[in-house]
Amino acid sequence: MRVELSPGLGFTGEQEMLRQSVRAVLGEQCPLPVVRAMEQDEDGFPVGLWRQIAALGWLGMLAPEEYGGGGRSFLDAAIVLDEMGRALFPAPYMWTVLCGEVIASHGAREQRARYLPMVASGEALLTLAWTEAAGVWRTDGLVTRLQGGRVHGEKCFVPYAGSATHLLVAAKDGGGRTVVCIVRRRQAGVTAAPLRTAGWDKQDVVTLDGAAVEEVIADGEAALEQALVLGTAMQCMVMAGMAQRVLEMTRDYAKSRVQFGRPIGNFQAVQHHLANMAVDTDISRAMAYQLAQRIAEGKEYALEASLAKAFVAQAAARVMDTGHQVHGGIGLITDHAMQMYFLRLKPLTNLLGDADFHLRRVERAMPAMAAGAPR
Amino acid sequence: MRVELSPGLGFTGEQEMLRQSVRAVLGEQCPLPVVRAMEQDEDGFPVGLWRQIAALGWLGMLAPEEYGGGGRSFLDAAIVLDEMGRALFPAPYMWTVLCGEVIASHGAREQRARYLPMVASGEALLTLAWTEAAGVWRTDGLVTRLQGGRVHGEKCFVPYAGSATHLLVAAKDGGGRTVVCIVRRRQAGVTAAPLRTAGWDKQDVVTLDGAAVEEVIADGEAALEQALVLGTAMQCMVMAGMAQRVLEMTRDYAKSRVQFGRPIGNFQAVQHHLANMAVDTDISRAMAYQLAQRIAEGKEYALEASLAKAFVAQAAARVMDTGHQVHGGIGLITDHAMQMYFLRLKPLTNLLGDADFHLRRVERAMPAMAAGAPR
Amino acid sequence: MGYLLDYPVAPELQAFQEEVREFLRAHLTREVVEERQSGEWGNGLGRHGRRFLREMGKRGWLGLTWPAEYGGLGKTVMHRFILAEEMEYADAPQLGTGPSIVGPCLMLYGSDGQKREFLPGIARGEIAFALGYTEPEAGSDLASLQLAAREDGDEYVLRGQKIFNTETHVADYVWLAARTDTQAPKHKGISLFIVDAHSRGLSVQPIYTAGDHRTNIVFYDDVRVPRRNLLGEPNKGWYYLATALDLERFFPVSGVIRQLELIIWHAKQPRPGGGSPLIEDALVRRRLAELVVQAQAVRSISYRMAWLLGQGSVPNIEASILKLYLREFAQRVGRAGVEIMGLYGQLRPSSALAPLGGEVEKYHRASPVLTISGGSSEIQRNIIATRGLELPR
Amino acid sequence: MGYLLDYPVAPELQAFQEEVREFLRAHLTREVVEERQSGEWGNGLGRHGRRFLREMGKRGWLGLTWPAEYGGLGKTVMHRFILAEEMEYADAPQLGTGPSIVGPCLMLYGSDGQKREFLPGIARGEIAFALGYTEPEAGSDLASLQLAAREDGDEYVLRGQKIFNTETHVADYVWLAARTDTQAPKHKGISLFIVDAHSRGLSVQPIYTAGDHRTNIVFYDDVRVPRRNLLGEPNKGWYYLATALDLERFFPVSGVIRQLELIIWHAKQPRPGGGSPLIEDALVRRRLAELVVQAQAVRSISYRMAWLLGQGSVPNIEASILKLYLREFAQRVGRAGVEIMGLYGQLRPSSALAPLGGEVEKYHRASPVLTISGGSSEIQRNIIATRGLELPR
Repeated sequence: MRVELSPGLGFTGEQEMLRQSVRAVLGEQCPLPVVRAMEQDEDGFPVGLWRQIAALGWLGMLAPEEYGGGGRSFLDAAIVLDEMGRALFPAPYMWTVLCGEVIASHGAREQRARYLPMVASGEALLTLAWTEAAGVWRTDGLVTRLQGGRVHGEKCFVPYAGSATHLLVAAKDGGGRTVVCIVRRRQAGVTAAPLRTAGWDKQDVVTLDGAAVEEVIADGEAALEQALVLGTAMQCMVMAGMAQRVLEMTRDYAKSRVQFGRPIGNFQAVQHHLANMAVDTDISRAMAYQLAQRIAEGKEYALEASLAKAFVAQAAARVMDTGHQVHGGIGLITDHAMQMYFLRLKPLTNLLGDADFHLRRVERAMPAMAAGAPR
Repeated sequence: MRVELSPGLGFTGEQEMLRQSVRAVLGEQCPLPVVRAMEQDEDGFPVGLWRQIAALGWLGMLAPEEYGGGGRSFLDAAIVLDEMGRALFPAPYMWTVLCGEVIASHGAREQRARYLPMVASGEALLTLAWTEAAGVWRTDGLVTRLQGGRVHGEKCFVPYAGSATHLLVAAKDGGGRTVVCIVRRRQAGVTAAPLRTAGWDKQDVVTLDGAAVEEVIADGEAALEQALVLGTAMQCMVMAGMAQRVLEMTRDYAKSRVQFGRPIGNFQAVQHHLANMAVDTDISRAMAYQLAQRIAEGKEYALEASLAKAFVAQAAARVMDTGHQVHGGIGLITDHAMQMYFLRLKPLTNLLGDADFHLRRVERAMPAMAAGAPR
Repeated sequence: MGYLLDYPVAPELQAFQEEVREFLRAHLTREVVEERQSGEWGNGLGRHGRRFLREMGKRGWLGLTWPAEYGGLGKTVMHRFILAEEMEYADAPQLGTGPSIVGPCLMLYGSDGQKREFLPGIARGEIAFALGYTEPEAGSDLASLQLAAREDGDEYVLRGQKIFNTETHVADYVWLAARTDTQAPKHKGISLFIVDAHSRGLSVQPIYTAGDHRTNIVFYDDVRVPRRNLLGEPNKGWYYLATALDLERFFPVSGVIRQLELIIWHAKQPRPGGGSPLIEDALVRRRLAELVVQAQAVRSISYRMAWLLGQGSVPNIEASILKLYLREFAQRVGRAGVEIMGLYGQLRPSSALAPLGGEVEKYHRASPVLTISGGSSEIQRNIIATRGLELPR
Repeated sequence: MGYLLDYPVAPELQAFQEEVREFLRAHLTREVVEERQSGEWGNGLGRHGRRFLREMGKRGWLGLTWPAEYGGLGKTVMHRFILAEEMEYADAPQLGTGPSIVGPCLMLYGSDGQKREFLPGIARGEIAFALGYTEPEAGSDLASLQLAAREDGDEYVLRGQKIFNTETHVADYVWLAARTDTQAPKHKGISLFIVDAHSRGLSVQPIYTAGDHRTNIVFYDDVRVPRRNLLGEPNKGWYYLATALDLERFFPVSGVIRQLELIIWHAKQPRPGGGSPLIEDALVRRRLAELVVQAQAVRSISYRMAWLLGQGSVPNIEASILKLYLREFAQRVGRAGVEIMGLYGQLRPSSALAPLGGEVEKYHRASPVLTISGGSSEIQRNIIATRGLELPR
């Protein structure tokens, strides 16, 4: 079958094996009923499986070997994220690896040495506490303050704050400079109140009431910009994986569901719905993987990340809508996979900037495009 | 056949007869080859037919009886415009009647007495010279000046200026007030240079180099606002008629064109294309006619005109696009009716404000909508 | 009703419109609305909803257009249109299956006994019906339903399964479509029955759908129905249900317009964290303006429907156009609402931070159902193309 | 190339890219571009266009990927991709039917005589072919073509009519599909011929299409073709043309990207009458930003095609996806261009006031053809659904 097309780059044999391994592990350990159960779970993620993926090296994949990591290509992480999107893996994998990368890039040597091995071993669950009541991914207007080694403020929409061990907190220091404070989650000055989101994913309001700061990343601007663009690229992979799964699921349903005496996949209207889903999915995958390759090659990719997110977020939403339309009534039952994919897309499209946000970034880059006059 | 649905209001027997009469006259005297021939015609419109429609009372339809008019409902004019859209009638009917209405509403008594009988008799062809180089339908920023009974300036995108007998020129007077000057077209100070438009409709750049002014409508703001909103409503009727004809034409083609061994109208993709065209056309007609009825009832309709234009202009464009898609190659030949309707929609969507312009008017009205808090 | 875009109301109907509004202010209590919004009791068959419907019944509004002999008021279609729009706008319980489907059907095809037994109770709001059409294998292709009704003396014995029968757990009776002839072509073997919802052998399994609405899988395990509860002649059920559908085609549009009003209201408020109102953003403003245009479009074809019904027409193509456009429009409204709210747009009604109490989030979450149930968008397009434009099937 | 969004070019190919650009600067004169844009001479078979193509032939670029024995350079697919993108971006004449279709087909299925007779001439740009496929009754359903080729001794006699055969009036030969077996199933009775465009009995009637492109109705009135001009075996034409199509799937995307660049450039300029640049309008800016995103999308799948071809794959589903998305994208670009220009967007190239010399107006005017010719959007969706997703036909 040709449902999954090449994104236009080559994978090594090792990478193909990695994909198979991730798909097998998640398929076995984390079928959709587990995902559903995690919605109301106290830990909020499958703890045993977390240890297992740490042991498999997925958590430390990107970190340098000197800190217990695998030092592998970003394309490897992209494959893992793609598969996690496909499986709706309900755990802060993306956030932990993302925060690890931020520490790796912008943390001091001792900060890297302190946290990266904990990330790789699965001991640390990191998350990003950036947005506040205004709900924007910007550093101007941050209210949270770092004063005397303690941090004060309220953070909204913090993913997995309930289960995280450490928060990377965007704050302003006494001089008004943006910093990222690394804060241990379990301490007196930190409380997390869960938000009830459409996707039943884990997001919290985190109150920092003089919480002790373990470490400070001084160049907060650069660190947060990296978190934004790298996280955006990671989200694109996850969303592409989700879209791919929904396409396959819908295709299979259309082949088996009989109405008016034939499989609905035989009706041209349904065929064209599915063709449109295939186009959106395929382009999303191609853009996400080509972006991942660009990152792996060490090239500049901030604009490309915004271009990809603006496309993929909107395309994946169309895939969900059309998938629903083809499934009809059955897809609307809350336990049906369609519902789960549909709702779990929302945190991905929303966190780290929605399509509107990234289009604004594209707009800011536009004056430099088409700089020359026509012939 | 059910292609043409009721717009949700009742027509009198007289109005039904009017529609049949307009359809018959235009069908006989103005088939598409005549429309096509007019593109390169020196007069720019079928002069004989113009006299005939004057004799039939269509030109004076709306004017009060004391000025030689018919004093009929706006709904009657709406029917004529609908049918003219359907036939692509290539003459300044809409502009002449519109300018007549502006004079009827805002002209002094002697101005009404001077021009309205000429409109009704077909002697006068009026048009609106409003926009200038900036290409906007606003009165701030008008450069054209009325000084000592003469007018100076340059007007762009003036419909049918080549064949008009009189221009209604938007200008500022010495005191900076907006006025509308009635200017005889054939005089030394007026030159018209045709623009080459996609629709091969007639639009000109008019240079007013101290042209003598016959009459001045003092309240230019009100007169131009009426020209805008009433003209917009008239355009909606014309566009609805065009869309209706393209829907019927495309339906007929889909029933007769055979590919892959069956009429293409048997393919669900084509059926759904046509269903979408039918929805757009039907709603356009319903909105346009309900707006016409509102006008006929003497109610306020400025916002409704903008709502209708924003919808109809976009819907009719979709109808043209989809009509092209169903027709395939044959519709792309420049002499084919599809091409003519497709291209002639442009002046209608553009003149007197495009969808963007009317959406801005809707936006300005929005603060007053949903004024109250939710329960 | 309605700050946004009023529908035209003839002068002689304004008093009735005001009467309806008055009634809603008095009887549409918070309990009624909350019960309905909870999604647990169908469209209004909880304790409070039923009381509300009985109040309507007292005024004769459940049989507003019915002749007096059946407990109706004999009012015009335009009255009915106004009632429907006002109730929908206020988020009141819907009239439901009894007044909308069962009543009109019984008046046309019911026996005298059935009319006597059910019509007055329906008109008073004392007897509530659930719809029993859809089956797991018969969704869009309703005519392929399989639930068997086997004759056995003076009774029929029902065996099979229904799904998405939303109110069966709270209704008094089910208006059931079943197969009485398994040999005939599929449209010709269907009959309609009135089934006591508390019959022995009838069991209900809850399922929840997008928007947290409860609906049911219903099992019929040798449920016995007396022959007198068969509507008209056996095997003519398809014809009956099609005509009934054509009779009462009210698709009020004021519910989605209310959502749009809520969103516009929200967009005018200051934002959390002190930002300027959303409506000052040119892109938000334009998106909302486009929706206002579409609201006007939907108003036009909704008003047209009422006008045609008032003329005595059976506007089925027009109904398909309205359903198709209205429902896709409603999806666009829901999507726009949650998208312009950004991160806040994902918060459920149970979240204290949710804008507008999470109503728009829920509306959006539930909106995929719109273009699926009651004839999917694809089915509507098929109807428009083949019945409306007469394209070859 | 390309201020907007560059495609990735491997280091070893940069010299070639630069060479192509150099060539275009030197040889793509105003006369060549204007001749091509006039639409009178097909895609580049006027006097200037032919000279330009011969210059390309001198460099071996018309047979860039062909083996040396056929006059080719044996370069990689990525070279071919770069050449196609650069030429399209510069609005140069297209390589045309000879190098893209006839050449590859002859190499696979042609006789030694045919190869000798035509390949070197094609590679040198001395022999130009027109495509002769479409007929009035065979558009999307090409296999139902009817133009008859009757055997008569050592010749075939052609009788029938073609339409939309764009370059027949300026080409040297026609690459013609004709029916050689009227009894066989429709795909199995077609053969391909090389027909001298100046044959007796072949006559051409011009028609003009959207965008003022000249194309032709071509009448074959007992045109005689020697048997040696039949490709391969008789009645296998459908197979030949399908494989040839799979071999050279280059759909350069830089033409539409150039349009988008023009529009963005225009949006940055001061407006007539002294208004601020269009791009300062938030709505215009957003609309263009959305198109930039789509341009990046189209780049991704275009690059992917080249990459797959370079791997030796035959990416036909991927080609359908690219065609479908690219062409609908191009329509959006054209529409956005004329719409943001407002009243000025309707001015034709012949109008002195037309922004960008009317190029965008013409692009938009011609754009309906995009989703129709060469396999309509509907056909592409059918292919994706049935061949790609294996849905039941």
